[in-house]
Amino acid sequence: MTALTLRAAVNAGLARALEGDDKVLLMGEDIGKLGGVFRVTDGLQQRFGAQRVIDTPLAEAGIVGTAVGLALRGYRPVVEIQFDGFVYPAFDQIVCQVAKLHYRSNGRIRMPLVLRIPWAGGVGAAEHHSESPEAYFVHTAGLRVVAASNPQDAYVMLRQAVASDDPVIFFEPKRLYHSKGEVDLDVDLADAPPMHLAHVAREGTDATIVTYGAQVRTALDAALAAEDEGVSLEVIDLRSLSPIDMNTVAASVRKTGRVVVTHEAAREAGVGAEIVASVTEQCFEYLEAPPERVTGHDIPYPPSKLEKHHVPDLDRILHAVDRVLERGAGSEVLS
Amino acid sequence: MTALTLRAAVNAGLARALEGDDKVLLMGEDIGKLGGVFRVTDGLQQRFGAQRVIDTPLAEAGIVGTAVGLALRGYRPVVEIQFDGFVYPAFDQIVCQVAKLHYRSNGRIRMPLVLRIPWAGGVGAAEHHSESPEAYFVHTAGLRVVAASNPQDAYVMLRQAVASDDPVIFFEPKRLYHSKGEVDLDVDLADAPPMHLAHVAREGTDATIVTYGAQVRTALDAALAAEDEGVSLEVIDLRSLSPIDMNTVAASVRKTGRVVVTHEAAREAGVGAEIVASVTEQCFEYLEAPPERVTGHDIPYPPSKLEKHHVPDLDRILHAVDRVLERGAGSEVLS
Amino acid sequence: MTYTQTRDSSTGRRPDEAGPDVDDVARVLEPDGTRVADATLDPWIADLSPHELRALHRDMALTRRLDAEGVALQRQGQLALWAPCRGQEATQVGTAHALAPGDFVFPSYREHGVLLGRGAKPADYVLAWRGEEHSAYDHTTINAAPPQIIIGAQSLHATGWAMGAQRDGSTDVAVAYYGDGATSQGDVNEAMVFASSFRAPVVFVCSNNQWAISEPVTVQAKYPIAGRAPGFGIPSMRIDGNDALACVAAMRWALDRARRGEGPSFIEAVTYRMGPHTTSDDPTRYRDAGEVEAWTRRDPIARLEAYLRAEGVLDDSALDEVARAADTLAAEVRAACIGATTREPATMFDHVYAEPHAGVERQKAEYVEYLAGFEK
Amino acid sequence: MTYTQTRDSSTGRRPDEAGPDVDDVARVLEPDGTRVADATLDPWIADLSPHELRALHRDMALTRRLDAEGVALQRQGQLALWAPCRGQEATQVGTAHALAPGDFVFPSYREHGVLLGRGAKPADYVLAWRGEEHSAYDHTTINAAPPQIIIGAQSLHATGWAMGAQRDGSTDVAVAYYGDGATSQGDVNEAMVFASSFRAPVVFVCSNNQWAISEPVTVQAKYPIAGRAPGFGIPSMRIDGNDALACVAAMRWALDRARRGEGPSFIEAVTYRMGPHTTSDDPTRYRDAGEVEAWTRRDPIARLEAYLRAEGVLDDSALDEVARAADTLAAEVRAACIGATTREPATMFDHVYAEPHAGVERQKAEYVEYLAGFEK
Ligand SMILES: Cc1ncc(C[n+]2csc(CCOP(=O)(O)OP(=O)(O)O)c2C)c(N)n1
Ligand SMILES: Cc1ncc(C[n+]2csc(CCOP(=O)(O)OP(=O)(O)O)c2C)c(N)n1
Ligand SMILES: [Mg+2]
Ligand SMILES: [Mg+2]
Repeated sequence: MTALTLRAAVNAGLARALEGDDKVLLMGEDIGKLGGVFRVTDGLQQRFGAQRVIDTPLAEAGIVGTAVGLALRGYRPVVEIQFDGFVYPAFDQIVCQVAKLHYRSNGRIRMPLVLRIPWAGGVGAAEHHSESPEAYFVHTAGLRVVAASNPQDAYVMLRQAVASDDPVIFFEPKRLYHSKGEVDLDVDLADAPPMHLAHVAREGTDATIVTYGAQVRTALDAALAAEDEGVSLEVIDLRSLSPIDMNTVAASVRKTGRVVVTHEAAREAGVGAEIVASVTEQCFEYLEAPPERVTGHDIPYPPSKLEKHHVPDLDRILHAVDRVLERGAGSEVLS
Repeated sequence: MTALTLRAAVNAGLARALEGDDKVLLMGEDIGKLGGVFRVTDGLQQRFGAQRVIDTPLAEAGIVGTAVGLALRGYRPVVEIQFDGFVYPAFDQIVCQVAKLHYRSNGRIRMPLVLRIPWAGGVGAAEHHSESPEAYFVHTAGLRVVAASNPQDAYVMLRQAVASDDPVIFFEPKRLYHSKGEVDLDVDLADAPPMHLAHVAREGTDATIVTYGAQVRTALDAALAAEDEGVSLEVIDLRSLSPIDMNTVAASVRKTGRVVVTHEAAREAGVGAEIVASVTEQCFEYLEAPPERVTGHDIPYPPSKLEKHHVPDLDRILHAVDRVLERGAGSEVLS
Repeated sequence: MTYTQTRDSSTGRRPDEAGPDVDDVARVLEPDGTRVADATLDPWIADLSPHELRALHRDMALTRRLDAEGVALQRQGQLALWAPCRGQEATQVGTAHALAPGDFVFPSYREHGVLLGRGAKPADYVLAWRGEEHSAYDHTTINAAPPQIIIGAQSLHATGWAMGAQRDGSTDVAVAYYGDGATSQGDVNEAMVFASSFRAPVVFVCSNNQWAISEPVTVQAKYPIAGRAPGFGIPSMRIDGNDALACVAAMRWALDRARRGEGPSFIEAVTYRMGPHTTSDDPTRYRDAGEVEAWTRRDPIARLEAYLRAEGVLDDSALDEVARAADTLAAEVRAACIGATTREPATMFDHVYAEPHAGVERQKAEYVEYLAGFEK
Repeated sequence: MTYTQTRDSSTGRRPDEAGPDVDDVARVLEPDGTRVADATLDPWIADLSPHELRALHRDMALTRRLDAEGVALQRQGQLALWAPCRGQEATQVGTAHALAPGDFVFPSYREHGVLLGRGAKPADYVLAWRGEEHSAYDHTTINAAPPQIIIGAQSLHATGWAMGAQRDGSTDVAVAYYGDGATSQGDVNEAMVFASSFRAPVVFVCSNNQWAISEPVTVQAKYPIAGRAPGFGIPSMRIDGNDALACVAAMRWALDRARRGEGPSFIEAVTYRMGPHTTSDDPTRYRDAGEVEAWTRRDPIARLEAYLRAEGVLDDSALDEVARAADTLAAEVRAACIGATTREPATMFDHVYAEPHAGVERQKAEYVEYLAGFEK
């Protein structure tokens, strides 16, 4: 095991993927000499050459569209979208081509393409640099969507994503890029938990918090705070948003009877809506209180000085926990 | 009152809008001489001239992006996207500009822009011509999203959308273009129900069906069939998908205690997920059975010969009604 | 340093609202079939044998017959839709004839003659238009991507494929086919940027058939479309797209550049869509009969036929044989169409993903069970 | 008809991997400030008065000082980020000086000198970079759209605005500012298509500062960017973007065309980003000190200063006055920045919609109530 930041873990995963298969290519803006604006691809062009680590022209549709063509020729392109908010120019290529070519061709064409997206807010960035677009992709059949919440997952899931014959949207939480964790670089992918399974990040009995990405950290912090108040929270890190591992979620909710879903993206028709709907459909008789969603508001991402009021924090999560626990005014976890 | 097809109703609404305000412009591919591939703009270029009914180059980002500029100059552009599946090239302009310029400018810039989208399937069309992309827009703060289900609404809501100072995504169900209904062309917009309110299309007591667009027709057919079996279904036509009029939905569910949501779009993180989640949150104690979603499958829209298995029909809705009514094998509405 | 507007190089005239002159093109066959010299094109077709010339003519005739059958099948309710290519046979077949087997084409929905040139089977032309499949054929057997409906998207796929071929050290070339309307799309321009930046072995073939549904080409471009590519560093030719020999020649020029590592080329083939946009379209709403009539006199098949007859390469009996072959193909296509059976509904859940996906599998199982309920 | 690759018109040389020659530009001031003749540019600046020349110089000096203050404020933690424009003052201020009040600019994030030219107030430069607002200023008071972050998107907005101005029968012109990197985006190319098709009164100003973050311009274009527009029917000029007089002249040429109904024009201003891409960037990772050093000798302000001194238009005392004015502006900007207060959190729910929206109102009420809970 090695202690690595999430950023270094992705870098290591990319290096391993490039080493392991000549067909793996990296593409993106500024990923070469600069190593990407987050330095995630640091050193890779130097090591693997400009034919495999490709600085592309500044055009996201172009990057994804040419990646589709490369995949058709047998390559496995790993694309970096520089920031979450710059994925939209490529939306047509993603939704109409990346997601549908396998289906369109009755399975004859494979799209082993990974789109890495530095993702979400909380880092004091300018407009368009803190977006949480995951629901768009979750709603799009044909795509797999995953979100890493720690260095080990980032390393393993990145390698699994590259190995997958399906297109994978791979979200990397920006505000965890610098956070460290132990990573087993020699992990056998076959032994690692498959990318589509959720992970019970913490066991608990009173209520379930379902989340993903950087919010896993916040939820774990909330669970720690709740513990002091004698409340036992189970925290589920979804890891995969398409498919969603409802078995793990439902098993937890059947146990706790109460659920809070939290994410940074807008609430309306977000991933949280799907979780609440599925939980209700599958665990109806077990629910002891209405589920709660703690999400970004239904507003454009605000100016960064206000973002702490937008990205759900520990307090807002605990507030919702209070509600699902139907605790009276005198006994808030929050207090 | 005049009997008009939905298509003719939109045409009449556009004509009225063009007459009433010099700043209203129509833009799109083939909307001029041809009158659009669905003939929705038939005769309008001839009547209002090529400066106001503009055949644009074949580029959706270009159409929406120039419409943004026209709005900045004080115009009120009404854009036709030729088919649902061709809105994606404009996605970046819609999500990053149309939806956010009012917010970005602290309310100083207004975006009174309407995007008309011939929408959804069931018409035997080729790939990309039967998409239901509404959830993407519902999840995007800053946009209003409405869907017409009948000629009267199409006429009134189109005019309301043009009059609105907010951007409106206006969905026109293709498979109802030829269906007729009575339209009051002289309606006073101030008296008409505002665009953001849902409509109880049929009252009932046993269960609530929540839907929108062409599925309203299917739901009403289902309600009629259920009536024969002694089951009384309430049908809610949402009309507006952003905002969603949850007051009307919740009032109905509190009355019936059971709810089926149906739409053509994919299920995962779709509008139905939002409705089920919101209903659960707001009507938890009233729910007598888990809500049901009857939606398009989580697959790309299939080849048209198979579409009848994808677009939810009367039978699939009644099947779900059976489930929410917890009716045993012997007593299906469906039988 | 000032750049001025593109001028029609042969006449010095500045194109105006009427649009670029359709006769300002490179050609070697006049509309009446007279062979004329063109220094740029001639070297590329000097070696065409009578056998090759007959094959070219034959494929064009087959394309026309196939296209007529498509229209007929649609009229008879056997197809949901058809996009006729009548008038564009020289562009489609001529360029396809220049290809090597390892080259890969990225066609739009209208390129029936390109598919024919690539060796498509009868069913390949019709199953998608019938609504049975999104894409009928196996892309690996005819080295053609599924026909693209999203206007212009395939230009980027071709460019990416070419970047792959380049990395493989092969001499395979990618070819993107699209229309005049498509040139307005961002994707098509981004493809030129990428192709130029990476010197990708890709050929862009723009079939300028004068119309994008009801919009004349002047809505997209008041100047020759071929004038755009050079600004991106991509040499281009504007050719008579109804002159099959010019099409072969231009394509060979472009393919040769690509194979020699010189990068992308652009071909604007000036042609005409004789029929409606699709069988759902009514072109009388937006264009004059006179215009169509004028283009009849530039017919690509009649032109090649006149030339080949004059050269003694084609005679009545050969033409009869071609007509029979065309009828046979049409009959096969018809049979493949009418004989098609619709897949089991449950198959619509297949191939959403290449690897197991719990969500789709559950929905499939539920739907199969649901359907079984009706059989009880 | 064959189109060949864009050649450097002055030298006949075919650009290669090294990229287009930065000296192959139209200019009237040599790097050392010597005035040279240019038949195309000269007529447009013949009437520039000493007063106007001093104003031009002054605004460039102010821009540089303002930019330095932005960097300093960021280093001191007062701004989250800053995108320096050092080296690009001539392009920004020169083009802005040519504008009429009714013209409307669509800037990118780096165009501080354009905003200055439009009459921005001190706070206008910094509140967005501080994270207080997405866009600080009122677009109607300085006739400038909010700075655009989505690369190239504003090119379409400018084109649409110009279509509106055209419909109003006014002579107002829209100006889109973007970088060399932006020219690869679909939007920027679609804007050329629309502008050409509708003959919209819009000017595209591409500040080719040689870099898009770490990517040299050759990743986007191996040939002069100004060579692209003509293919779309848009005349263009490639000018020395560090020559303020050339910038005024080219912009006047373009604006005049637009006002006379001749439609769009394109200006490639060849300049250099002397600083990092933003304060977060470390350019030593990707470019040589030698390159930066070489561009120092082409400095736009020193150049104009040398010329104006030689002409007797500017002397030491005038320069002192400019320096004082610059310091005053910097102090005002600093004060506006440091004095900024962050809005009430509840205001983040405002202006999502222009008309009442139940969903947002409910969320606002809930959040206000939630916050109030902490105050108990
Ligand atoms: C992105 C997108 N927008 C719109 C359409 C609808 N559409 C289909 S064909 C067509 C015209 C295409 O014209 P052109 O590129 O000239 O090709 P042609 O049909 O003439 O062969 C249009 C607008 C589409 N298929 N895709
Ligand atoms: C659509 C989009 N993609 C990527 C980015 C990230 N980005 C910000 S600035 C920049 C480089 C822009 O280069 P250029 O157009 O030359 O302008 P310059 O910064 O040099 O002024 C990039 C890639 C963005 N803002 N928007
Ligand atoms: Mg065409
Ligand atoms: Mg630049």
